[in-house]
Amino acid sequence: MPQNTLTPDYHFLEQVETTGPFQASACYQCRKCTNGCPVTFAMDIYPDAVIRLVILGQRQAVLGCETIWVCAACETCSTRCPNNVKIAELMDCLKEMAVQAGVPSPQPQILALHASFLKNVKRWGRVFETIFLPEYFLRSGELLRKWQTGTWRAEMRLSWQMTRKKRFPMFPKTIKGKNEVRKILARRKQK
Amino acid sequence: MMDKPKHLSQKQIDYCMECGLCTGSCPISRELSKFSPRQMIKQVVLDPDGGLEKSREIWACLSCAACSERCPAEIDFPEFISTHRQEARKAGNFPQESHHGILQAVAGLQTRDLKQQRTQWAREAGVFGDTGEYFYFVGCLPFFDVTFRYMDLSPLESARSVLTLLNKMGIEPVISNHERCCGHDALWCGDHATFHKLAEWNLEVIKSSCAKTVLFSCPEGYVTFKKYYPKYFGKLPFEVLHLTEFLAHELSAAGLSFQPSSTAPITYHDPCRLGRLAGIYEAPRQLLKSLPNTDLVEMERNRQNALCCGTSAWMECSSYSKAIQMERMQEAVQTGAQTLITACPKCQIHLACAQGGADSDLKVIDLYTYLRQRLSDSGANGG
Amino acid sequence: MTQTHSTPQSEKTGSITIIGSGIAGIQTALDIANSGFHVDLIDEKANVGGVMAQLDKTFPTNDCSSCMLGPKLAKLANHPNIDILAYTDVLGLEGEPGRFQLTVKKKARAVDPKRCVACNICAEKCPQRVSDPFNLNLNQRKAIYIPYPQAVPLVYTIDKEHCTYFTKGKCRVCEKVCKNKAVIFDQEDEIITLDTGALILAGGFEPFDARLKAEYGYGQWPNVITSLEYERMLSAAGPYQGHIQRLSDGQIPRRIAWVQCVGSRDSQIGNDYCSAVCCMSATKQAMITKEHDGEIDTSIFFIDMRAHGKGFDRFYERSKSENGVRYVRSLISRVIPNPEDDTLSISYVAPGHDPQEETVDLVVLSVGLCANTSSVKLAERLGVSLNEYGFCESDPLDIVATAKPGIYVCGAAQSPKDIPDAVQQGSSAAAQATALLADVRGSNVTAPTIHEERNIRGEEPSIGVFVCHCGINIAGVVDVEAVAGYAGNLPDVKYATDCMFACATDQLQEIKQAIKDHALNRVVVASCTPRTHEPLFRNTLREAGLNPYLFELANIREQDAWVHQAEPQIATHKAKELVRMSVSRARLLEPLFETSYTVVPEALVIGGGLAGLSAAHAFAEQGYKATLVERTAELGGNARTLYYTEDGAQPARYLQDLIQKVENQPLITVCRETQVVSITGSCGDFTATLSQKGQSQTISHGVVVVATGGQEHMPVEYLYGQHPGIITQKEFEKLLVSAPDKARQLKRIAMIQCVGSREPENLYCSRVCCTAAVKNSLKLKTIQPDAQISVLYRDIRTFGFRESHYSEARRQGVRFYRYALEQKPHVTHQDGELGVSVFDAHLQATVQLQADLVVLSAAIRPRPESRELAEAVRLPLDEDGFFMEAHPKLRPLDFAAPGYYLCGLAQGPKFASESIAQAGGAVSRAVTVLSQKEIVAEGMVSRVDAELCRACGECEKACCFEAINVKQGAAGRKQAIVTEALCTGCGVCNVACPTGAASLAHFKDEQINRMIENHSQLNSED
Amino acid sequence: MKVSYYPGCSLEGTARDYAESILGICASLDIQLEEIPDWNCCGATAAHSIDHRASIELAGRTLNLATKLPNSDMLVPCPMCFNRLKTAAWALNQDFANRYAINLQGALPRIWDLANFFATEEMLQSTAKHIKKPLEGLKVVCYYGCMANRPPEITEATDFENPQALDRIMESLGATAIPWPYKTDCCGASQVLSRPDIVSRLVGKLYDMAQRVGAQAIVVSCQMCQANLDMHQEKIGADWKRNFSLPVYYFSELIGLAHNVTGVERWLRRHITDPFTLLKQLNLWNNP
Amino acid sequence: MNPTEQPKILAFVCNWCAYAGADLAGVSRIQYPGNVRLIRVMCTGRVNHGFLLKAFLRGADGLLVSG
Repeated sequence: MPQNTLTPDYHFLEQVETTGPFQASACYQCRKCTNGCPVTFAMDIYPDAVIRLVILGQRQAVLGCETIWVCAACETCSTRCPNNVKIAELMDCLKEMAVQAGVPSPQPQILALHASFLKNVKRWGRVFETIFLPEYFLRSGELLRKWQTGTWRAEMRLSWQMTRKKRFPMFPKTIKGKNEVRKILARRKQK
Repeated sequence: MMDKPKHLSQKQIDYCMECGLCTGSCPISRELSKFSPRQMIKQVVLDPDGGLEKSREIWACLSCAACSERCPAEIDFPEFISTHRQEARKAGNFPQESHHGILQAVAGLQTRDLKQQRTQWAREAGVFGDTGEYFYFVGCLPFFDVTFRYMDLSPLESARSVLTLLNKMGIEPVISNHERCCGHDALWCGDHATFHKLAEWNLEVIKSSCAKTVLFSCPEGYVTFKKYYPKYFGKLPFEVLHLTEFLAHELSAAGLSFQPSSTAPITYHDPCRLGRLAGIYEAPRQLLKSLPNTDLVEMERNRQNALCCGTSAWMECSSYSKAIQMERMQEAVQTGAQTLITACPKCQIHLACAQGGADSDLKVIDLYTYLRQRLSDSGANGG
Repeated sequence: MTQTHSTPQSEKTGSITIIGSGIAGIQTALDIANSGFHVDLIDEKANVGGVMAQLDKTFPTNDCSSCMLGPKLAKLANHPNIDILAYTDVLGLEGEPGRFQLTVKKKARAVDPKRCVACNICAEKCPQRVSDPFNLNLNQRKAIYIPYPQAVPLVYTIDKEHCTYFTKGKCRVCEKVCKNKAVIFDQEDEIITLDTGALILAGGFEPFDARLKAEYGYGQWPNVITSLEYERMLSAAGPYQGHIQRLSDGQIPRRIAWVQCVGSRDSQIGNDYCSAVCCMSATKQAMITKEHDGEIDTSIFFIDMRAHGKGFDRFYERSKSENGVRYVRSLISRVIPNPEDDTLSISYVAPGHDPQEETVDLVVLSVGLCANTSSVKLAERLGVSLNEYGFCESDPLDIVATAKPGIYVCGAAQSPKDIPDAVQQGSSAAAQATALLADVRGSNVTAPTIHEERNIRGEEPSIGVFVCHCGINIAGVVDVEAVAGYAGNLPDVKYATDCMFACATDQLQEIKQAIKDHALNRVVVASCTPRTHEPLFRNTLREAGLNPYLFELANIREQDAWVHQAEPQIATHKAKELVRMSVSRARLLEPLFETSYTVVPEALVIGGGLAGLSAAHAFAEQGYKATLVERTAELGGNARTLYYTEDGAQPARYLQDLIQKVENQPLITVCRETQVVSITGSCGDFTATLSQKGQSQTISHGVVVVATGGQEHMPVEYLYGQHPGIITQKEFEKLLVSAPDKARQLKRIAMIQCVGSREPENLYCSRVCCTAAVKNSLKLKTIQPDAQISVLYRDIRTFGFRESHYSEARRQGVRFYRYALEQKPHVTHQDGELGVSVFDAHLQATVQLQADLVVLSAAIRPRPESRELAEAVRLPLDEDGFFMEAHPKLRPLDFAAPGYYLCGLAQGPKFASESIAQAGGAVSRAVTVLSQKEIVAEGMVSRVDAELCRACGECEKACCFEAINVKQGAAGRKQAIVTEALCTGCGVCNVACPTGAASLAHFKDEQINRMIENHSQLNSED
Repeated sequence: MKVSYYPGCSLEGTARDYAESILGICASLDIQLEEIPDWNCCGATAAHSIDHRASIELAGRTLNLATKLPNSDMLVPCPMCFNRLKTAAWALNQDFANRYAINLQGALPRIWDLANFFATEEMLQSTAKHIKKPLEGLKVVCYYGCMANRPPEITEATDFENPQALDRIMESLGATAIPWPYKTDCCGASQVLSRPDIVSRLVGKLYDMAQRVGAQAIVVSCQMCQANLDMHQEKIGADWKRNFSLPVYYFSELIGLAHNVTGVERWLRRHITDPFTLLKQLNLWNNP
Repeated sequence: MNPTEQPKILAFVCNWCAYAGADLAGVSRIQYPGNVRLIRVMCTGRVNHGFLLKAFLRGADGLLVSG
């Protein structure tokens, strides 16, 4: 929560809304979004405050916060908002803005997960979990972390079970239109 | 002429000469022309069943005895009225009770075995006992104190003063929580049943206190004990004294000293019960005069001729009552006195009530309170 | 009359139909019926009363709702000029304003209303239990029913959907047990056509269906209930006798949470309006809960506290400080049940705190007010347009007028509103409808029949006693014959008998006969409660030529048979005693005569602002002369600078038209630069002394309307007056209208709300400022779309449909910052630059704003002249200096003193449209007086015995109504004199009087004493 | 009956059990599934999180392929895919559709979330007809998750706070569906790889409530939910210091079980949390 | 007072509230002991001390003024 005096910027919201409509300005601060959010415990700024900070144009604060990354996209907030503020969608928009602006994510592994996934889709047109999962663990440093914390054993055991139960296919399915897919995904500005 | 009713004595009607002195003396008749003692007697003489019992006027009499005081035939008109009121009540004719009959009801309740809080005031005001030579009969002051609080009056102040004076004189009187209303009002309201019950209680209470002398500050209690208790119960086993008599006799010996008063003159109002009904006129005057530097002036009508305070027995208070009270107050003002002293709590209440509507600076004060207020602090402490 | 009517006078109908019989409809009906018109009051339901009958208490006085409604219902039921058409549907409307024909269907109740005496035996015996909609299905009633005991009309109805005879062709028990043969199974619907001059829609509202907000689990988890259900729960007459309990297990809840805005302020479900009453209603419920049981924790979860009505903020503050109600500014997202104990978990984040989880025993959903489905259908059929939410659309300034001439609307059918607003509007609609028909006033009313009265003076009491069986209601418990026999031996009783139904028409005839046959001069009926049946029996006496006050009821049903059902001996003994008490009192009853005064059919209106002008104009429209007194040289008051409203109306322009109409109206005398010096006399016959530029004159008038107005508070804070860029909201409005070019230059505006409102020294909400800020923001946005507008507020109180303007302002980018009273904003001024810093209570951070203009929403204050008038005329003011109405809930337009009415800002802050409606309403109330040739004072008034009166003045001190004063009397001396027109018969003077001179007729000391003496057998020997 | 079918990537991989059970029951109910030719990944969380345009266009491409099939209904077993396809269908019909480099090229079939498809009155009746072994005694809670319901203007769900589709299916199979408050609470699937701590908390809460209301198993219609609830149950149990032992069945598997479709054992064997013991206890599983 | 009897209660009640409340008790069939007698007044402001004292004098054991 920002402690210092803040000076509102009345233009940031307009910028945000260009990919909307999120109707953030309609917010009357009832906090229903926050009160229904299942992951507030992992957030640094509660959803209602994110909206408020967007309204007040506090760009730095919202693009750099954990909240937008730990949001589970469960859409409970958007669904129950009495003002139809598209809160979950706004979170996505802020993530995308943060990535594009090069604001480092305080949850880099989450960004890495998304990036790995899209890379995988780009390669085959569909996700091939057999490759995507280990690739993510490597790229994100999660594997290293799991090694360091010792949780890798359980993870390995689960992977082995999955493999044994034939839930990891051997070969990817490539689609014919993968170039179309690549084109769609190519536009994303790479960090 | 028809036979007179059995319950009426010769003295009550037969000697009437129809001279009209009674009606001419009557303060009520002057305000309420249809009220005439003379005609009431005549009516009974002519037609004993003529409906006097059912008339409203039966209740209008103040029983102030201004009439009988002057009656050449010595007819006791108050007694006449009292007798007829008993009949009226039997006939279903009731008086207009003032203050919603609270005080009659209080008296009625005292005929029962009940818990009272009669002595609480006394515990704060002085020293008293359960047994002893002197019994101070307080009367209804504790009830008046509650009832007339709305008038900013505290009739109990009188009792407190009495106790202070007695204590200073070295007397620790009996004040009993079991005391009852003396029955005066019940008697004058024609309610003899209640009167009898109350009197029986009181006689029992006094007997158990071993008192030899019963002192009264209230003239009604005094006259009821002095005159009416013996009438119905025979000779009483104790002496009945009014405090004015007692104080007039004992005060100087007690060595109390009083402050000189301010120079303003005072005047004294004779209560009917103390004056005309009991014959005590001089004792209170003597007391007042014994105070240093006191200018006691008399109203035009004083002693036997004193004007009544306007109501009696908490009934039939009316515009006539008020007119009488205003007249009396006016008389007091005309003396140039600034203080009117009464020796009766009811006179005090009635005159104070009337004064609520008047524009005079006259102060109505009770005799005992006046005495206490003038006590020197340095005065001898009898205790 | 200056109005020209399209129809010839003779063709108009002096009758008005009201559709909907909630409190708004009832008030409208009474006003109209009391001003010389016939009323048909229609309701689709079987009985009248609406939602108010279901409420337990009402805010902000916490008065018992049914206690307040009861007397109104009684008046309604006994009114000679009101036909109650309950259980009736409207089919169609033809004709034109002034002479409509309304076709209605009187649905068959299967009970003959003329025969039903509401003895309840049918319901007792009916085997079919049905969940009871009056109690929101929390309990059951029978298939033949009345919804609640005080129902009007007091007639049973068969619920054909559930009755086993109607559904399965079997049973007929009710028919069998009905001793009066009132059940008629083949009764048919009746279609009738009513001639009516005007129509008033008062269909009320429907509570929001909480199932639509499924996240709260209503209908799914037993301990989630709606506010209306909770209201029934609190009610002593409700399904749980007022015991607060969990529905799952009947246990007393320890913690209760209210969730606000369920179905209100919610675009998600299309209700983008505020229901206007729920904040106060929840506050009230929490307070009452605390009063029931102080151990219960009460928490209200809300968004903005909408305490915008008179006395509401004090009520809200009191609930916090005195009752310990907790308020949490956080809207609960969902309710989670705990399966082990049916408790409910809720989680929330309060400003500046971490997420909290709480477990409560009961969740009360404050459901919003929605358009009544059947009203919507009706409006469509009548061609009345509806707004997007289904409420009747009405003129933005003239809120009781629909677009269709001759059809008016009032109450919650127009918009969600609380009871006083509904009552005011009901009166206002009455004023407009009756103005339309003013020239046929009195053409369609029933004149009361006059019966010659026997003089009983000098007669000994001769009493007749009638002891009622009430079917088996009384006779099932009490030995009625024994009671009648006992009564026959009581003193002065000349005739005593028992009867099956004392109130049945044939029995009433027998009572009349007995009065004649036995030369009775007093009548005692031992049956049910006088509250419902005394008028009926009194009327019987009247018809038999006896003064109606010679009647006495002994209540041996409600207060005996029904409460001692298992103890017939005790009940019989008690019945005897009750009869003895009544007989003893009856012996002393005296005939009472009502006195009457001639009414001066003119009005005095004090104050020439919008309210006063509207009132004067409305009087003229009703055909009455009015004197309009204005202190200043110019008419118009505050409305002169009210250029536009949020919904596009233009009060200032409306005002100019109104002034013109008033000035051209021959029935109105306008006195400018005039003050009222004094008013003497009483209702119907006043004399006012006016002073015009030092010249004094007196006028006679029958009624007074006080409309002295209010004024904008001059701020003393936020550097007001120290910088040209700091102005008030009114000044800003003027700027927007008069200098739009200048306004266009304004890029950064900061508005500060509650300047001078809602502070300890002025603890009231000025009601209009939030809407004004929103309205002016939107206006500026149209002039300058790039303007950055910041509104600093404490609670946004755009109640009702005004909420949609608040939403619009947010959507248009107006920024709203909430501040707390403890952390008010600071306005700074440096080098010509204005700055505002505010601690944003939501973010818990300080926000620094720059401003080209700072706009202060200054409070509405009463005019100082109100105080002067109050002192001169002796009218009461409230703590804030506004005039105090007779009762904030049901008599918002009346003063306690009869003949005085109030409207406009003098009564409290309000919108222009509300002032106009109130003025109309005040006139409607006043016309109930003016339309009578004479005023009949109630016979049950205080009388003074001149002989006993010693003019002490205790009575005068005690009287709340200034009905008794010490004056020079006829006997030439001072005495207390009663102004009978003002006397309400409360008897306080009687108590205050030391001598017994003042006594209340019919409740004299001796009459009551006699009952006391006879209250128990013990005393008969005395 | 022939319908278009969009299986989605995970049904080709980790959710083979779900995929096979769908094929199994559709065959038994005579529903022909026509797979959309050359469909691509919907973009899932990753795309909508950091590449909004791609998220619409990826799904848009598949939608355009779907328009080419003649079927009026399209079944989407994966709620994530369902949600993304519905979102794209919505967005590409808005007035800002020109933001995207793709246009809808024909009339779309009705996009069905699988559970809702099987809960129509018609399907319930048809399902009931094929019951060989009613699931009597089985007490379950139905867990719907987020994506098939929210946001309702996209999913067009009406009972999104208290969905009934799975409950109805379960009741029609003879099982008892216990009402509970967490039907649509998030299990955190999108964070399972990146923030397993969050998932442990969210899923643990679901197990806890399921047991408190007396359920023996959880029924799902989402392979992400299934994986999330099934795969980590032991670990989450350790976090919560509880032994949950709640089998997590696909509704399709239970239909298959009640219909006695061959292959049920094969599907169930792919679960991590033991699905058999409970069924054996209830005499619903006789196979060795 | 006879100890075997129940105390006699006399109540002075306001027509508009407490009397209505007593009616409601009847309508709701709430059973209570039969030792209460009600005296209806239009307002409890009508009740003076005299009534109360007289009620005691006339054998009441308890009084209730409700309004």
